[in-house]
Amino acid sequence: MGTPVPESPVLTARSLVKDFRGFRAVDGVDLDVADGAVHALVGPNGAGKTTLFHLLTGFHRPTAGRIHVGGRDLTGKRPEQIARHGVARSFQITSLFPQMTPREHLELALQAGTTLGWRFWRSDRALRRFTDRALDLLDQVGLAAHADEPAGALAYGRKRALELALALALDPRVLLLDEPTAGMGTEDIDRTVELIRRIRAGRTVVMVEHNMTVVAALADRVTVLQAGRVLVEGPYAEVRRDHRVISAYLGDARAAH
Amino acid sequence: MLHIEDLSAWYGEARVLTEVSLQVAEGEIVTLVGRNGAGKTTLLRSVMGLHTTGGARTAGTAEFLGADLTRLPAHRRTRRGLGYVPDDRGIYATLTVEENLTLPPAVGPHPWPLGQVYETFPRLRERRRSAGTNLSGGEQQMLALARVLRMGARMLLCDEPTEGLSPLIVQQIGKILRDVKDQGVTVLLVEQNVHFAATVADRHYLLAEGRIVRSLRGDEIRAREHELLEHLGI
Amino acid sequence: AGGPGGGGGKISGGKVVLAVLNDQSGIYSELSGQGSVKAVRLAVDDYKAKYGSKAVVKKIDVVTADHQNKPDIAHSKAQELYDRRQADVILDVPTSSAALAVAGVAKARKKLFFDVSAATTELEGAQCNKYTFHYGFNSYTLASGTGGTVTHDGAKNWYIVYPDYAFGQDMNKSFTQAVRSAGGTVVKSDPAPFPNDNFSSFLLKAPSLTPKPQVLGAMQAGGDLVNLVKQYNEYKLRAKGIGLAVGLMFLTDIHSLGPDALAGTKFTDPWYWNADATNRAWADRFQAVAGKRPTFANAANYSAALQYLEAVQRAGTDKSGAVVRQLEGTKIDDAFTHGGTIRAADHLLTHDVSLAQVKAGKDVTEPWDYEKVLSTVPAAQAFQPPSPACRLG
Amino acid sequence: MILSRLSARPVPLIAGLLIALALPWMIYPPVALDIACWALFATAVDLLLGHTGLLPFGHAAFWGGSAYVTGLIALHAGLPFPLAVLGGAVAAAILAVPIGYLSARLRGIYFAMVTLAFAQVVYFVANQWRGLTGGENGLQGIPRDFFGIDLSDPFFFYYAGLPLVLAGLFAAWRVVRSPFGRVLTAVRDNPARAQALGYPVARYKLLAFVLSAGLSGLAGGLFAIGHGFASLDEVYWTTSGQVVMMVVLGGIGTLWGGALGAALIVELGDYLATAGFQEIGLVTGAIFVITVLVFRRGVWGTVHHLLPDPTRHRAPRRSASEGA
Amino acid sequence: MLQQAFNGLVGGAFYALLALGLSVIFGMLRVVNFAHGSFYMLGAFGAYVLLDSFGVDFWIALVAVPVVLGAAGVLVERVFVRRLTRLDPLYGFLFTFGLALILQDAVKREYGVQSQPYPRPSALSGSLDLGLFDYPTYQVFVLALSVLVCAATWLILTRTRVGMIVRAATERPELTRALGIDVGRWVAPVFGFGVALAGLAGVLAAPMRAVNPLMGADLIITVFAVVVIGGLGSILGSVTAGFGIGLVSALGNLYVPALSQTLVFIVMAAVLLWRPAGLFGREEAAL
Ligand SMILES: Nc1ncnc2c1ncn2[C@@H]1O[C@H](COP(=O)(O)OP(=O)(O)OP(=O)(O)O)[C@@H](O)[C@H]1O
Ligand SMILES: Nc1ncnc2c1ncn2[C@@H]1O[C@H](COP(=O)(O)OP(=O)(O)OP(=O)(O)O)[C@@H](O)[C@H]1O
Ligand SMILES: [Mg+2]
Ligand SMILES: [Mg+2]
Repeated sequence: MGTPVPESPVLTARSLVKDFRGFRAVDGVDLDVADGAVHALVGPNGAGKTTLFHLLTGFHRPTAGRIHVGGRDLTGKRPEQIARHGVARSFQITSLFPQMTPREHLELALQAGTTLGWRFWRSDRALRRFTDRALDLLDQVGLAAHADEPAGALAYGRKRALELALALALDPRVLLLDEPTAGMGTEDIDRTVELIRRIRAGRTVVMVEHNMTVVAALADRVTVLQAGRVLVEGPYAEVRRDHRVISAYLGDARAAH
Repeated sequence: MLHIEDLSAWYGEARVLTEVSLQVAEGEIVTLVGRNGAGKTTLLRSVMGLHTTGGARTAGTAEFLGADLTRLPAHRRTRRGLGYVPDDRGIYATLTVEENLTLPPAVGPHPWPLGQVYETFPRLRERRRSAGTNLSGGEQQMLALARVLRMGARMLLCDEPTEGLSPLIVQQIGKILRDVKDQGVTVLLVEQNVHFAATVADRHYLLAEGRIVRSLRGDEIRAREHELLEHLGI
Repeated sequence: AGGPGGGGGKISGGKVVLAVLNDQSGIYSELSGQGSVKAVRLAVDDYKAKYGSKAVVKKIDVVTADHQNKPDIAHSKAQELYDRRQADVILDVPTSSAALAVAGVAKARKKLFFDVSAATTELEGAQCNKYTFHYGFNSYTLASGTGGTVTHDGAKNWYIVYPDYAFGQDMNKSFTQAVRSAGGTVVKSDPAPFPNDNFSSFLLKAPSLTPKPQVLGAMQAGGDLVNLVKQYNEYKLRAKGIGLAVGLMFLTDIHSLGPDALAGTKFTDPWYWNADATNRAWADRFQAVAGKRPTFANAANYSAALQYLEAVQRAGTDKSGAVVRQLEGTKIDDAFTHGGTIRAADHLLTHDVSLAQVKAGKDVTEPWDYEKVLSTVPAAQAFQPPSPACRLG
Repeated sequence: MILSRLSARPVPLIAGLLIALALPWMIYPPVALDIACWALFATAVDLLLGHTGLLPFGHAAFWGGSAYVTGLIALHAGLPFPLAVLGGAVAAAILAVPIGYLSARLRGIYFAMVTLAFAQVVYFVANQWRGLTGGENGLQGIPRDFFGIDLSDPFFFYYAGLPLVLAGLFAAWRVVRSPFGRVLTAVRDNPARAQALGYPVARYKLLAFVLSAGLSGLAGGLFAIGHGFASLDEVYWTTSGQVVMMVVLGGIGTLWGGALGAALIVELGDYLATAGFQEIGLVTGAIFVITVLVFRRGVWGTVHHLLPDPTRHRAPRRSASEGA
Repeated sequence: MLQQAFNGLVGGAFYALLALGLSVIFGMLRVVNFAHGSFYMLGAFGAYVLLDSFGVDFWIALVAVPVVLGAAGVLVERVFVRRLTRLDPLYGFLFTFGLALILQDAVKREYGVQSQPYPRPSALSGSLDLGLFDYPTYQVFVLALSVLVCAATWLILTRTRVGMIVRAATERPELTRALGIDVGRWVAPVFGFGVALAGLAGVLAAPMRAVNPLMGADLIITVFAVVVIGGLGSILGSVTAGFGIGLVSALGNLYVPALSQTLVFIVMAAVLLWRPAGLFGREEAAL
């Protein structure tokens, strides 16, 4: 694609392909995400954004192509191995442990970086070493007051916040967010944008988002996918004027968010 | 056409709707706006006769085309011409896309033929042999809407049909809703996207904490956006 | 259950407890089961009637338990019968694995055990012990009775199909030996899975073997046997000149398959109710209490219980050692056996058995009258000589 | 630390210990030993069913496999019985590695059916390998060596075996309340999420499977010593079904519920058999069906639910599966 | 050899009929019916009791018994299974496990475990010349009938709306009602139909196999392996795997008798490693 490769890509994908029983959902995608950038992934429904996320995080195995993070080849690695290499993700559909409290969620996430999880002979009090950090993270996303309620009982917006906190707890170099504002009201959206702004410091964020206001507010670069291929890549201001993007995705800008 | 009087709904002890009354006239598009947890979904489910299981109950009346719905089971309500698009899209994993479309019976005077559905949503034609839930989030949303259109329902109850859809498709859905309206279909729409609501709807009800707090005409919503946002906000 | 009892003086706990441990719900429940419990009660009545006030034992209880043909259940039930229910002797115990398990308990508890309906020769072989008696038949009996006699009578070529587990392998070995020593050959012997409901592979193969077998020797029991025979008939092997001899078959099997399915089949029966007048007289008594004709197991249990009580009477006590001494070498004459002997060397009851043939349905003149006794197999031929492996401790 | 944690709930703990100690005074000692063995077995199964979200329908392979190995060790090596039992438990754990490797990647009903099938393979092997296992005759006459002390009386043997059972139960409790146990809960409730956090879900399931198999082996080995006997029944699928019934009856995910379920079913079976009622399946089946239909929390879970307990959410029930 | 293969197909006919019923029920209700073997056993006993106590012959039993069992299945679904549909499918499995225990022991209590006799219907008692070899008429009949039944079932479930509706009703009962379909009308009949298939297999087995309360218990485990191989819930898969496994075990019986019983499980393990959803199964959604 005509766009120049950013200077120090932390995450690169080369010619990624994913087939589902003869259906090609991702079709030769090249992606370079610059270190420290917020990179938005947009595109029509079914363009392959979520599938690309699944590939990058190991939930699907690519049919072809390679994935590198920080110079390491992570192609074909399992999700947990990728997570350990500093790639964390949130889910498009909220995905939590309904019976655990937010504090327990974070303790679990923090523990993931250690071998403590295998110590079946230790008391679970050993997890207390993570409590301070957990509460700290909850505070960051505004959940401090709800640290000990079962997650299943949290309101939707708070669940999304917890999703974010979980991803943060892994202290990832690269954070992948799948539609972080889907299903949120205006005010929650604003709050989430604020939150992402705060947490982007020191890390790279890749997000799928249909809400152009959010993209405009956050993204340094935008990649537009269509039918499994990269249509356009560039800064938001450029991309939104691209006639191909307008006809394939944005349409008549009046109705856009 | 739809006439709701003093509708209240509970989840166990928790009352989530309090004496809601509203009317939708034939051929109208009415939106229901309100922030997360206001009770929008519950209202639609109550009208569909789905707010019945596991401690859920309702009080009050709902009339559709002059007939009392209160005692009818869900499938009989549908047969009278109500079409429902649930907030979780309700796509069947065990059915293919095409089966998802052909499953429900026709319930109204103008069911869409399959060809028209595929013309309007070419994506669905391409994916018609896949399992329903293998579709992308947005494609599932289309499928859910296409399904009730195929039934030819006289009135659509749509719960956030634009969530997760690309701007282009959102516009397309707006157009579809206006088109079906021209064919005489009535729509009750739950929507968080105020801009979208403004472009399609004739009237709006603002729901907050289980009560109707405002009723606005179509264009008023933009003019009074600030005031509204306050309601939606806090 | 130690210490001097009340009325009996030398009788532990003041009473003798006979325990029938057998299958009361499984495949052998018809063969023995509750019927044998009733038979044992008949023995108690006979003992009381015979000795009256001179009886050493005044009070006799008959208790019973179900071992479901499972060795582990048999094991714990045996313990329970000896310990908790103060049994002095355990009777019956079909199924070899269960019988061996109970023999182990009998040895440990130093209490008597009469096994009636298990076929294993281990009971009087390597696993024999001072307190265990084998009473009825064993796989050797079946082999020399059926295998030996049938071969002798002219059917020289055998095709054996046996269930692939210890009993079946044991039977295969004994039959092969018996057929050989009677001058026949085993053309082939095939293990079949156990349990199994499809024998068609074997049945189809039979006519094409060379030399063509004249007899199909089926070592299956219970449900497997029923399946095999049904399929044997379906493939019309009898019409193709292949007769059927069954290793282990009981009156109840004939009853459940119907005599026509089995007509002409030869097998060994340790005792048949309608073989002679003595047997028939006892069978009538049994029918009066049980409502049906007795199997060999019913009669053998009767006999074992009776002989045990007689031995207690002679010993004047129910102390195990003394009773065993009375039993060893005893000659027996009762409804079950005429002139049988309990061998002192290995505690095996040796007696004459019959080679029987299943009657065709039209020849069955009264209920349960399914067998025609072809010949008597004398005790010396029906039972193996004492095994050197047996050391009664 | 462990002790202080245990003593956080001293009353039930002491009550449980007292019951365990008093059991052979109250009921026929061999039955008491059966209860103890099955209780440990059920607890081990609950480790998977209740705490990892896997329904194992083939645990007879481990219980019975260990019974055989224990029996062989005791018969041929002449070791004191606790060592033989430990040997059996280790063997069961080793056997669980390939089986777990193949089945832990599956979920839900598939896992249940596949473990059932593998257990059948173990059953057939035990049946065929007669030279070692004695085929359907079983392993007879397994001794109870214990440094020359005579333990032939089941009453005394109960007390000799009890420490093994208690150690096993403690181990199960330890596993559930460990950092590892936390991960298992996460794996149970949302495996995809756990994976995204960096946990290798399949390997966690595998370790849980192996631990559960090892504890089942401990129980099965002791059972074999207790009966002096190991038979094909121990590896038969009905045994797998029986232990699952105990767990469900006692309460899935309650840890101690399984022990209660075991006690109820063993004692009921003994009672019915003594009363001459043979079709035990009729009664246990009915009780089980009622439990599944109307009180899925099981006995322990129901009692627990009625008594308020501040630490409740620590031992979550499968409400994930009870919800819509 | 050819004859052996034929033989395997006859054995496979039973696997196929049972696997088909199991799959229909699983496909539609997500319940793995552990009691399926018991219904098979009840089918055989039904035929036996009809003949023994009422003198009703095979041909009538062949129709009457499946119908009665199907009705019983409808009842079981209405009264019990329905309560479990919203829960984890494991509860359905557990429930039917308990049911199997009850049915098996109830029959045991009534009739004992002794095998009961059942004669072949006289019209089918001869043997047929199949050109290459003679074969018992009854076996040919069993094979033909089961192929017919399997084909008919497949057609009904894939070529009509019935299959679709019931799958939908099973997955999302509430929504399906909201789409105008009366769910209650469909689910129970399907369960009943699956049970009727088991009953039919049972009646067919009566003249060929030992009729006793335990006849279903061991068979069902093998049938489980068959459906796993074919793909749980896949109609085509279970029928194909049924006949296939019949063949494999007939030949296994012949060449490697020591392995013959483990063979089906070994095949199953291999298939699972290669295709976890079975040969014809649809992958359940990955996430
Ligand atoms: N497991 C699967 N099997 C078959 N097809 C699939 C599968 N997962 C996704 N697809 C198909 O791949 C295409 C891309 O899907 P994906 O979920 O990546 O889209 P998306 O860009 O995230 O869309 P949306 O914005 O609507 O969420 C879609 O057409 C979808 O139907
Ligand atoms: N199953 C349930 N049990 C108990 N409370 C519930 C349940 N479902 C919803 N509620 C509560 O009922 C209230 C109304 O919920 P409802 O889903 O109708 O809101 P909504 O307006 O549709 O919100 P959203 O915009 O998030 O979809 C909320 O407070 C919610 O927490
Ligand atoms: Mg997506
Ligand atoms: Mg809603």
